Amino acid sequence: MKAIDQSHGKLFMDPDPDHARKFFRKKNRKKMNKVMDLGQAIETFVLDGEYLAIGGFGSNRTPIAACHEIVRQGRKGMGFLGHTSTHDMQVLSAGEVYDRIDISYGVGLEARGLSRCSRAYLESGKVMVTEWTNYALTARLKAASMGIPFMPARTMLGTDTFKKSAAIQAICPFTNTTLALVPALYPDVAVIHVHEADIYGNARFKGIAVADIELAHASKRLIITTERLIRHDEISRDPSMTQIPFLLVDAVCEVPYGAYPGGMPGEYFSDEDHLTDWLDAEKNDETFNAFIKKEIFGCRNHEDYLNLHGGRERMAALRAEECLLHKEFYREDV
Amino acid sequence: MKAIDQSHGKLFMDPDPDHARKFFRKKNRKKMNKVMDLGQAIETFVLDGEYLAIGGFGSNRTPIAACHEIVRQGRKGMGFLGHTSTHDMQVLSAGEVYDRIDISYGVGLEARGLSRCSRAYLESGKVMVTEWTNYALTARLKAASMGIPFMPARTMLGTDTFKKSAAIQAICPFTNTTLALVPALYPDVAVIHVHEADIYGNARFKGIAVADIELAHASKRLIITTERLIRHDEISRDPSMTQIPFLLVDAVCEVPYGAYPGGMPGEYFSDEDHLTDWLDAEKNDETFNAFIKKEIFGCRNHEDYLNLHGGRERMAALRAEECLLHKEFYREDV
Amino acid sequence: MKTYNHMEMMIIAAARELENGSTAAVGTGAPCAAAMLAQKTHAPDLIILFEAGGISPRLVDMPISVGDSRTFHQASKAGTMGDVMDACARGTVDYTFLGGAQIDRYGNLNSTMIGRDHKKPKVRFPGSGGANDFASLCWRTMVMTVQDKRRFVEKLDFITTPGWLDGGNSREQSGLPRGTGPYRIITHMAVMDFEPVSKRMRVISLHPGYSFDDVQEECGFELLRSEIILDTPKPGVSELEILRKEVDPRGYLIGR
Amino acid sequence: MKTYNHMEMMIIAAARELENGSTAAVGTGAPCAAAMLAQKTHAPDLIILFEAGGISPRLVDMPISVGDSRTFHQASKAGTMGDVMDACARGTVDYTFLGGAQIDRYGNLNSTMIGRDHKKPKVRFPGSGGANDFASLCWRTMVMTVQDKRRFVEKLDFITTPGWLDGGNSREQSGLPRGTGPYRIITHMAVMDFEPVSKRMRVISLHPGYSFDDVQEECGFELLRSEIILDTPKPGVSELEILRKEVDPRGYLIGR
Repeated sequence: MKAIDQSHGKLFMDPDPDHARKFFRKKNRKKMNKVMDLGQAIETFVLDGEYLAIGGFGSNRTPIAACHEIVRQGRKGMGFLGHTSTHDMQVLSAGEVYDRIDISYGVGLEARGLSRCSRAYLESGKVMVTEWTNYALTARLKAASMGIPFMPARTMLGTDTFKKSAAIQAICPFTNTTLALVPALYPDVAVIHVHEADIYGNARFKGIAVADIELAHASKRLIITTERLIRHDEISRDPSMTQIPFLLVDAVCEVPYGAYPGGMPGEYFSDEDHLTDWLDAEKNDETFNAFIKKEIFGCRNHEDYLNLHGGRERMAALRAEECLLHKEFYREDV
Repeated sequence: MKAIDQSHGKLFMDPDPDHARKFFRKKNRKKMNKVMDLGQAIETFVLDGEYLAIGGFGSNRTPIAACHEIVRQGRKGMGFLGHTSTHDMQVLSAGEVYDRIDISYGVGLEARGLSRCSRAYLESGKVMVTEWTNYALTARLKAASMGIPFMPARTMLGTDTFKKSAAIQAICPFTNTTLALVPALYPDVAVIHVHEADIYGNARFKGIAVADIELAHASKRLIITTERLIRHDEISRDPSMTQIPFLLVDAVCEVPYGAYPGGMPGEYFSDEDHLTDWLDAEKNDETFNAFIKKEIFGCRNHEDYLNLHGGRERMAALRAEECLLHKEFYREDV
Repeated sequence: MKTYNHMEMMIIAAARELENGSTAAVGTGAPCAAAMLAQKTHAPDLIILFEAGGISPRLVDMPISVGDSRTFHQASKAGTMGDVMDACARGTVDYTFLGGAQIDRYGNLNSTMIGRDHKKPKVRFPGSGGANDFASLCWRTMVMTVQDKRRFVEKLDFITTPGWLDGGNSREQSGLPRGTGPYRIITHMAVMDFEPVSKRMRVISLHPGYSFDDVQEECGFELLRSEIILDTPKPGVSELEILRKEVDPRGYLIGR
Repeated sequence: MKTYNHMEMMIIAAARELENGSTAAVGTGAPCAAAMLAQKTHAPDLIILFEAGGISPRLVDMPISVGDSRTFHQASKAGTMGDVMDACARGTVDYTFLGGAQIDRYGNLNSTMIGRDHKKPKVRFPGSGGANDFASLCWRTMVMTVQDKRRFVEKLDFITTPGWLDGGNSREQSGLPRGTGPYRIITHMAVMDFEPVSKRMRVISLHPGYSFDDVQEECGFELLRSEIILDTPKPGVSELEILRKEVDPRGYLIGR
């Protein structure tokens, strides 16, 4: 397979499946109790200089509690997977946690506007940026999850997105189709937030999966944060429902409202007022520093953060907002 | 991408994604009532000379009722996907429905023994055979489902299985890994048996998925046979449970016990006595002809066939067998 | 005096382009509003897909994210990003609706950056997201954007998302799936398509109150004229009513 | 007189090779029995995978198919064939257990056909199924088969599943994942491994009552001898009891 066109973006991670296999051979796959405190999980498995990926999509089912903890613990020099990363990227940019990024979508908070902080950080020249598309990044994770060095795709062709990626163009030997080959991506560590997990790490969630199943399989280490722990026999009673099996998981942390101020399907809607506060605070550096000091460094943990924003009462309101939207879940006659 | 080693097996189906796209562009994707009689579905969508794939795995969740109907209607000259095909292949071989096969596992009925009929048919020289592995066929379907012309794999290398396949060996331009590239496979038609489907074709099943999700996406036409129809609002109430969305589906046929004499997870176990009858009947050509005449051609439909084998009473016993195995589904104290 | 605003005109013109029974991959904002309006008017069987995994939802409320709960509310399937992108790649998605910071005469889009140096951009935008994928893989790409010469530029600072690339048959030669490409550009002034051979943007319909010159004035490159330039029918009473009362009752987009 | 039969010896010898806490991809029949026995004796934390999608089931009864309900009974996940094969490809599966109609000195297996002409074989067997995949992708391949010179042959009619291919470093050169390959061959007479440089099969342990010559007699190629050939400990009372009462109480395999 000969490259007919080469891109110029930096390839941050080694796509060689034999190198990854060496790691996975030694990885502990025991069905053991992996429950720990979020602080401990981040301390143990999220390391300076390594490559981090965050599950969910934008502000949906995104482990924001873990992002705060990563900033709070002062991680630096990480690689980051900006695979439609919105508020999570905003938090990690505030902490200047990463200095290189594979990006498909970042900076923005979708319909809410742009994060001045994320934007300024990428404009500063402090961050090495390699461009991709949402599908290209999904395909890179899929290749890793399948233990192959690349995935062929029909996207990015002809654009500057391709030129600033680390993909290779090649011709299909069966059909002569021109393809973009995207290299496998094995993140060092990923954090994924779910609805339910047992103590071993068997995890399941409701609603769209985005690329979290691929991510769970591709990542060398995996932290699961979960709205609630459930008994293992709940899992084993209906194993068709398990999306992430325990073999992949290194830590299980019970973090209720772990996606707040983002939303969790069927549980609670995003706190749009507080997300607006974030965007507003960024308009002025001084304000924003004070804001981060209060919101992240001023909190010992996610519970503190929730209490800072109305605690149980506010959460109840967000639950109602989500559930009223989904009133058909509860009433048959609509 | 240059082929460094070429196999000698015949490639039966065009892997070109642009040709497949032309078909899919015109395919009717409307959310309309697709319920029809199984006979009508087979007549409309399973055509002489085309390429057929059957869902499930071996004798599990396999649309045997549809296989009988295909034989009963006298389909000939088809291509067939022998992707761990056991009793379904036995039925289709009895009807000499296919004359070319992509095979990973066939002929055998796993621990039950070998089908003399399937075996003799492949030994007769009447069938063109291309070899693959289970994973290679899954990967071929996955490539088609992703609209790419091939999938890289690290299997089949160095063996006669590769030589008699239609794969190509090539070198990865990122890592220099030697890969087997397996071409996309778009079957003309597939039949998949599920637990529940609505009238539009939104379908879901319990237990292992084997390669049915890839198959559903890769196939140009798709017939769903279902243990029971459910209301659409059952689907839309929890869309996380849908495995096959209506867009892919051409026909929905309600066929209770549609996998019989195979099994259906959580519903009924396989009828091992009757499967043994099949294997025994094959030992003598004359006996087998009479057997097929009675079992397939003597029945107007699957209900006749079920009645021939004990009807409701026998089905109740098979339900009990399956459910006693899974008694933990019903009792918490085990 | 006009009884509707720019955004309303744009959303209504866009909605009209969507055929009943077709499939459309959309994002949040105006494209989503157009799809919702189409569903509630002439295209009740329009099938909507969201890139994060929502397949054929019932849209009761405008999503704020292409992955929020509304994007798979009473859907047929809450799937994966791969599911939706694969559907586009297999050729089963007819339309996509995109936006962008800059657009050129061939319908190429920039949503990545302003400036010369990718390492240190003057302005950084979000990047492709799924836009490049959709425009590569769906059959017909439609773009909704305000007619503004700072957006319609001679040369993009960065080609994030492919249109007809360098025009002519350059798109097909690039390896992008055959038969795909930009189809309509919908602004608050006009509807444009692309001349079949050169693939240059051309005006095919003018919205009430705008002339070709008005459009050209707000375009940084030379526009072609279709042989016959139609008058866009002005927003109907019921289109406006449904848009205001059912699609965007809180006025997030149409600002009422 | 022996108080156990061939199949029992084979299953027990195989079970002993499985480390606690490791992962094993198995099929039906003897390999599955060995895995179940290991779980019930020294390896309670052995994680079993079935190629049709069953991940870490609790095996209460012997499956008759690698896809029947028993293969995902109280499992951690009832997944897809892709899930299981991907796990092997990523390097997370330690062991696999295979069988075959023929085996050669390098541990290559034939389960496809007997004869010269692939177009018209003398005898057609099922083919690879997942065997080639498992032997390609899992770290250590183990084979269980009766010691029989019609099975242990000089040259296979068809290489379905890779062992050490032509010996030496030919396997690694083929592109198969580094560090993988045949590990143990377990028959009713002996346990064999492969000499590290030539990759030829060699006897490392003899079951009670058999000599090296007995094994060589039932082998169509020349076997190597390990420097020290161990005596396989004879089946323990509790191994036999668990095998007979809990693993295969109906005697499907052990025929009691």
